[in-house]
Amino acid sequence: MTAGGEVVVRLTGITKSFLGVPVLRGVDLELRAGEVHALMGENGAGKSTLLKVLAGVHRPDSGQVEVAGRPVVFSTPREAQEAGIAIIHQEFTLLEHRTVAENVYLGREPVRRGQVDRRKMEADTKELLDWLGEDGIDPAAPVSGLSVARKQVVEIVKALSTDAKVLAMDEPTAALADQEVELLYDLVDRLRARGIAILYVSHRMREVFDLSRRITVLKDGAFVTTAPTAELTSDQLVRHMVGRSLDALYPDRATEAELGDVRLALRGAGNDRVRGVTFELRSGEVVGIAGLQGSGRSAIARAIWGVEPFTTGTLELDGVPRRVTDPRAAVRLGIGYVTEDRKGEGLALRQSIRDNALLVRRAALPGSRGRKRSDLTALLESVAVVARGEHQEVRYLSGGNQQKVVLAKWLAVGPRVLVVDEPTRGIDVGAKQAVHRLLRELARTGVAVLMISSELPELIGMSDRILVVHEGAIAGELPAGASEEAVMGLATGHGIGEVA
Amino acid sequence: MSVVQQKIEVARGATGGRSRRFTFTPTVTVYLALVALLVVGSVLVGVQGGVLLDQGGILNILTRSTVLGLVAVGQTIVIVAGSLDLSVAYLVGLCSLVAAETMAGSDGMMVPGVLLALGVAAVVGLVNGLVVTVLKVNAFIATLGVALILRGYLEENYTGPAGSVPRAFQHLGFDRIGPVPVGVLLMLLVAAAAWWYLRRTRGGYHTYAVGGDVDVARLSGVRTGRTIVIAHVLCAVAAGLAGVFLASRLGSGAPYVGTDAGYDLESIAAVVLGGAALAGGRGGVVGTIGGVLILATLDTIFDDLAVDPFFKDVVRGVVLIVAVALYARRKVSRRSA
Amino acid sequence: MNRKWSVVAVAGLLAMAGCSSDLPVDTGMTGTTGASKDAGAKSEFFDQARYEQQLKFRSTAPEGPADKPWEQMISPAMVDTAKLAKPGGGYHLCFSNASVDNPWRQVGFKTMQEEVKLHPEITKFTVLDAEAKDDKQISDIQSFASQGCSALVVSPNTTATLTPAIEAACKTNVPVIVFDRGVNTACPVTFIHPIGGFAFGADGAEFLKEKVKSGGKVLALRILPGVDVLEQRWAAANEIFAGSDLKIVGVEFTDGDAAKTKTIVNDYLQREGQIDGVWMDAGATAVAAVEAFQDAGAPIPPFVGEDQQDFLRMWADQKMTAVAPTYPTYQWRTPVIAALKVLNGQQVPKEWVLPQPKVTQDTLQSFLKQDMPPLHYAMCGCESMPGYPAPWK
Amino acid sequence: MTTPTTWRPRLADGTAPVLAVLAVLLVALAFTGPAYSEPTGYLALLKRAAPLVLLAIGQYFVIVSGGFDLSVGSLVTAEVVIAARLIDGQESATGWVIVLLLGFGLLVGLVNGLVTTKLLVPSFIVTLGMLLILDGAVFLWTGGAPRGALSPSFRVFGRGGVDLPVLGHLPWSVVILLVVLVAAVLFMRGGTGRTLVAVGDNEKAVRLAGGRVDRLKVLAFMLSGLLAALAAILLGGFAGVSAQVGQGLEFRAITAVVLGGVLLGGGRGSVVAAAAGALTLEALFSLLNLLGVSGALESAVQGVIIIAAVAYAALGVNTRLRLRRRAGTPEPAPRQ
Repeated sequence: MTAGGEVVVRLTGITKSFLGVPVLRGVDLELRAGEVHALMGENGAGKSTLLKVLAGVHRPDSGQVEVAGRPVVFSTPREAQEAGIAIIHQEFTLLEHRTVAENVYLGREPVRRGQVDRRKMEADTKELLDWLGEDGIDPAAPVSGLSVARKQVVEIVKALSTDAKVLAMDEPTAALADQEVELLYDLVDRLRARGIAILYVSHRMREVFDLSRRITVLKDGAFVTTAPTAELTSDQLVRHMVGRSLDALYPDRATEAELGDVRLALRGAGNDRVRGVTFELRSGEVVGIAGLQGSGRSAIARAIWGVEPFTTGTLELDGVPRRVTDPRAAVRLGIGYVTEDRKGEGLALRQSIRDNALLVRRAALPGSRGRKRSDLTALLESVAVVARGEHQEVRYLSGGNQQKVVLAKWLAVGPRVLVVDEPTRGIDVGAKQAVHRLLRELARTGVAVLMISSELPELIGMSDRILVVHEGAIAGELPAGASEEAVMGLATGHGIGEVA
Repeated sequence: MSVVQQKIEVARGATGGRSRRFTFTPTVTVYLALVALLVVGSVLVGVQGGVLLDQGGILNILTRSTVLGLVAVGQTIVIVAGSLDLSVAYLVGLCSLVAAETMAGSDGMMVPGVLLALGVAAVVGLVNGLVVTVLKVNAFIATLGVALILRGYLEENYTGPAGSVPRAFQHLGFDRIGPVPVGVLLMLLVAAAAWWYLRRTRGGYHTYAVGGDVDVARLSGVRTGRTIVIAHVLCAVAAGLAGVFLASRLGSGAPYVGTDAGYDLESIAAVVLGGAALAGGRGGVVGTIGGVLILATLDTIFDDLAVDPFFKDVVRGVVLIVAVALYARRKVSRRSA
Repeated sequence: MNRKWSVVAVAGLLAMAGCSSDLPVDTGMTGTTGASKDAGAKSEFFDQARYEQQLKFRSTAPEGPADKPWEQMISPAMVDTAKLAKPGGGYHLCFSNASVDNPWRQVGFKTMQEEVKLHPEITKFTVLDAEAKDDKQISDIQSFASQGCSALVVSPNTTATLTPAIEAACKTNVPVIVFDRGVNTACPVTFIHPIGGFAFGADGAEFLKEKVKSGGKVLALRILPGVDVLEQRWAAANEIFAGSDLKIVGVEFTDGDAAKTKTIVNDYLQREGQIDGVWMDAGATAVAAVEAFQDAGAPIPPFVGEDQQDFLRMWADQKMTAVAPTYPTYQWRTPVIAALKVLNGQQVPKEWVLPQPKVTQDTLQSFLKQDMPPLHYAMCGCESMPGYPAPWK
Repeated sequence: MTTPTTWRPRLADGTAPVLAVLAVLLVALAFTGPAYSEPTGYLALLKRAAPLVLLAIGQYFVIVSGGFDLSVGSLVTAEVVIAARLIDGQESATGWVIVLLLGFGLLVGLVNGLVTTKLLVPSFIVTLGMLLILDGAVFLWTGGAPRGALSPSFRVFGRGGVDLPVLGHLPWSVVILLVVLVAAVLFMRGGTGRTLVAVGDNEKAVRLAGGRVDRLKVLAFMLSGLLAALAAILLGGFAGVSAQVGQGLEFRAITAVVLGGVLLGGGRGSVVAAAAGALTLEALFSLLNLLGVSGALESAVQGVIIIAAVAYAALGVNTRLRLRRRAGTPEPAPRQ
């Protein structure tokens, strides 16, 4: 395969940092008409930020953006849009209470004789939907009534409707079921055939190898390589992405002597997202949960925490059956949960480090006198938060330090079980190691740790055992040090070792 | 996504489709409530030996809706945009004065008077909008602040009614075409214009988008600041028009004609009663007019029943809370369905 | 769009012949002149002729029964009402009230309701309360047009703004009776009011002129600017103070807020060291003003209050030197009486001026009613009514 | 924590500006009014400001947890009118009526809170409805105008004072104010208080941390109601019965809180700053009065300062961030 077509977009030496934390360090990227170009990298490698630079959401600190050979500076999304660049963001950018057509043409409504040409708008939307084979979606229906998958389709239609020359898709299959993924493939093919350049961001190896013509790899915000897909194997690709020997970076696993009694046991637990979940978690153990996004791995964690509780089966804590109906009950039983949505669910951003660290203690266990100042200070020191002082507001902290505060919040109540969901998402390498070390130290004190991560190396490096979730059920259990292929095989429903 | 979940989605989609056909949107609910109120009111008034919906009664309800309707239509636009305007009550008074003083009884000054009043209103709206978007002041505080400044100006410069409108101009306030007062037609025209703006123009589409989710709107290329400023200007112009209409009806300008009637909070109440979300992004002019008519009908019924005016306040308060609670309830049950 | 329409609406309608209008014929009296605030010494509300007339009325002997001041009239110019007469009873009396939002109007309205009960020939009494909104009162008056009123009583919310609506009501051949605040038109069959604001203001000012030592410091407390009745009170007082050697140390607006009143008086006591007299344009916050002296440990100087029970009690308890000019609430009885006179074809005065007595040290005891609410107005003329005192409590 | 923290007095974000403004105003008062050359003048100012400060503290609890309480003004009126009617001049009734008033304040707050949290009606609407209901109901009950009278012992709290050694004559309202302020500060320093602020910042995070968000919000409304009742007792005591005693107090209290740098929408601000905001407002009015500025300008000045205060806070943060970004300061460097 050769990269045909002319160069539509070229990024050179793009850098970007937030509050002093570099997120992109000199990234190059070149997109040609009619190619599917995959952008790969671990979480936190800077893919989403690069996309946002391309979309005009962020302005790069330095570096150059060229469209059709001419240097441009986008200061608003609208300017990027007008230059023919459309982005499908990871988070939905739909207005729930507006119709499909209104969402698709938001900001670019066709106008005829002074008023929005509703008929044309709906007809055009209909045409695009038909073209995608999605004739079940009514352009005049409000988005709020659509399923997640259909909302994704609307997102794609919204991007397409701009007559984009470049379409960037950030994890477009994350929320899609398998058959919908097939449709997406089909769709991507057609777009390519029309001469549209597609920047495809995904974690899923199979998709990348199926679809893309070239692959660009980022690591820790830096450009690693751009190579034709045909010239890469999945092993090489992983090496590019990880770029280092992993094992040495993770703390030692638990020895048999460090493992204690069964702390948490689930037997046949289920709700409307997961079913028949059965496993045990021993004191001192770090157990990983792997699975694709939407597989139900987070649903298990959230059920243990009581956000969307189990409706069937039993949950035992230290041998005693318990009913966890809401987070408060979970917290009071000694179950902690480090959420994947740090800013939305984990922290009160305008409050001080101290107040956040004491949040759980105060919220769930009122009456227990707050720790002495020195205790809290010691706690914050033990998680190694770097800050001006404990009265600094957490919104001014980097992601890594914020995550340490979240951990401190749970440590302050001495949990028996700690569930951590994507504990290192969006934080830099140094902080990652600190978080890993902390989790392992915590386990050594007898806490049972359940860890969810979509970063396989991390999961494999940290876990004493790995549970793999597929389609709402546990597909299998792997021992420490299992291969990525083994995990991916189970996670994609193919069985151990089968990976595309 | 699991197979199980997918089935749920399918099932949900199906019920969603069906229920959409049958659900009462807030707008429908408002008008059903209005009809129910008219029926109950007619019976109650009938029992007392009166008639609620004779020509006089209808005229009464419509006349009472005029000024509040004008203000509330404007308020709808800012609330849909996710903002709020607490300065409208003083603005109504100010514009009645500007109009009446400019006209000063002269026929020739009618058009300049109206234009000047609306111009002043637009400027005040522009200030509101700029304070909200450029100075990033919360709309509640921004418009409360502007309201206080207007109040200071009025108190400093006026002690009572001032200016006078020519007789010709008073036709606006007192004439009827058949049974319908001109003022009501004016209000309905403004409502129709606002409806057209919100439902038919890009500006209106963007207003809903900004109120629904300002970040999504910005990502989609909407000029959010400009949209909010325009909403404030339109709201102020509608309030200005209410002031002009009152000048015509009162024969002069009156500084406190807007605040005595509490048009600031009352217009917000009418908009919310009409099914708009205070957070923005939902609601519309049609619902608002329904809300206004409900308030006017309540007033008329109470007058016919000779109810203590203090009791009216109690009922208004209860109606407001119950209505919004019902809207909130339905939203929750739909979400959990 | 909007702008264009308002113009089109007006212009179009003027041209339209077939449309109906509730707009009254031009009497050349619509609107008022600008009422912008004047910083000058003499208030624009001061009117030498009316001032002199009111002062004269105070000493004019009224016609009518002495024990029923609400039926008395001063210098009446009677008009014939035969063409408005509808003898036979079964009357539907309609009343457009400005509001019931203060105790004075509450007491008055109660009194009016009791007065109506005294007359069996009134079979229906309909009241519309405008809740202090000019626009609503205009609508209210319009809506009475379709309600078959035998007579219409109006207590206008604002003089200037209600004039057109009342002119319109006059055209319907229903007798219109206006009381309390007036309107800028002569069309009502009678306009009922006590002597007026100039007399009220003068009563208090003359009292202070007499009781306060020469060169004494007088503080004037007013409720709010712009209300004609209140402006006249101050204009008259100002005129009299100008002709005295009293020193007016301050003229302040209290908004009728007792706390603010106390604060103001306190500030003046601190600033001036001593206040020798207090003039007020209304008694609502008189007690608060007296308390400010008590709280500051200062002697209570001669005071001008009003006929609220709380002030009268304070006056008696503290053995104050005081006077209480009144704006009698018994005037609420008169419109009902006048309406019946008109409907029976009897003559009424074109302007029915009621006597406006003041409560003095001599008459204080007879107006003190310990069991009445604190904000009850003593000059209600209601003590002899059958239901007294229950409705007023 | 890798940075050793030495304890030093600290001010919550937004507190410093209002304290500075207050200090300037107090100095200006001293130069303008002879009464302010000695402590009694300031004591009188405190006494006058006490009800508004109490209302501002109550409003603070609601605002910082993410709500609005528009009902406090009419609640104050209602409380005074209820007190007058129930006490009806009898000394013996004073005690239980005061208890009842405080209870009524709590009840109104409870209803506001429950409707907000359980029926999911925005607090702006709930308390607007409550404003209408209270306004109407209380006069419906008394027939349009206040009835009865307050007893002298009821009025002691607003009028009287206590003679203390050293301090001299201290008005009761100042004593009550100080007690409430100290209690409020202690409450806000405690776990419940901090969690209340966190609710205003990120309700979800608190709920997921096991906090009872609804209860905390209801508590905030109840405290606001309780303090409104207390303010009513002081106002009624100070000036006696009046039908308009509470008029406009809700907006004034909100203004005071905002002036204190408290963020509308919740999550930021200190109770001391809110109280200082109220005091600043009163000091400003006193100064304008002394300078002979007309009452009309008072409201205009009030309007300008609240816009300026909020704009300063909103733009201040942005500007600070921008400056930091421009300077390229890396993540808060440990200062050692």
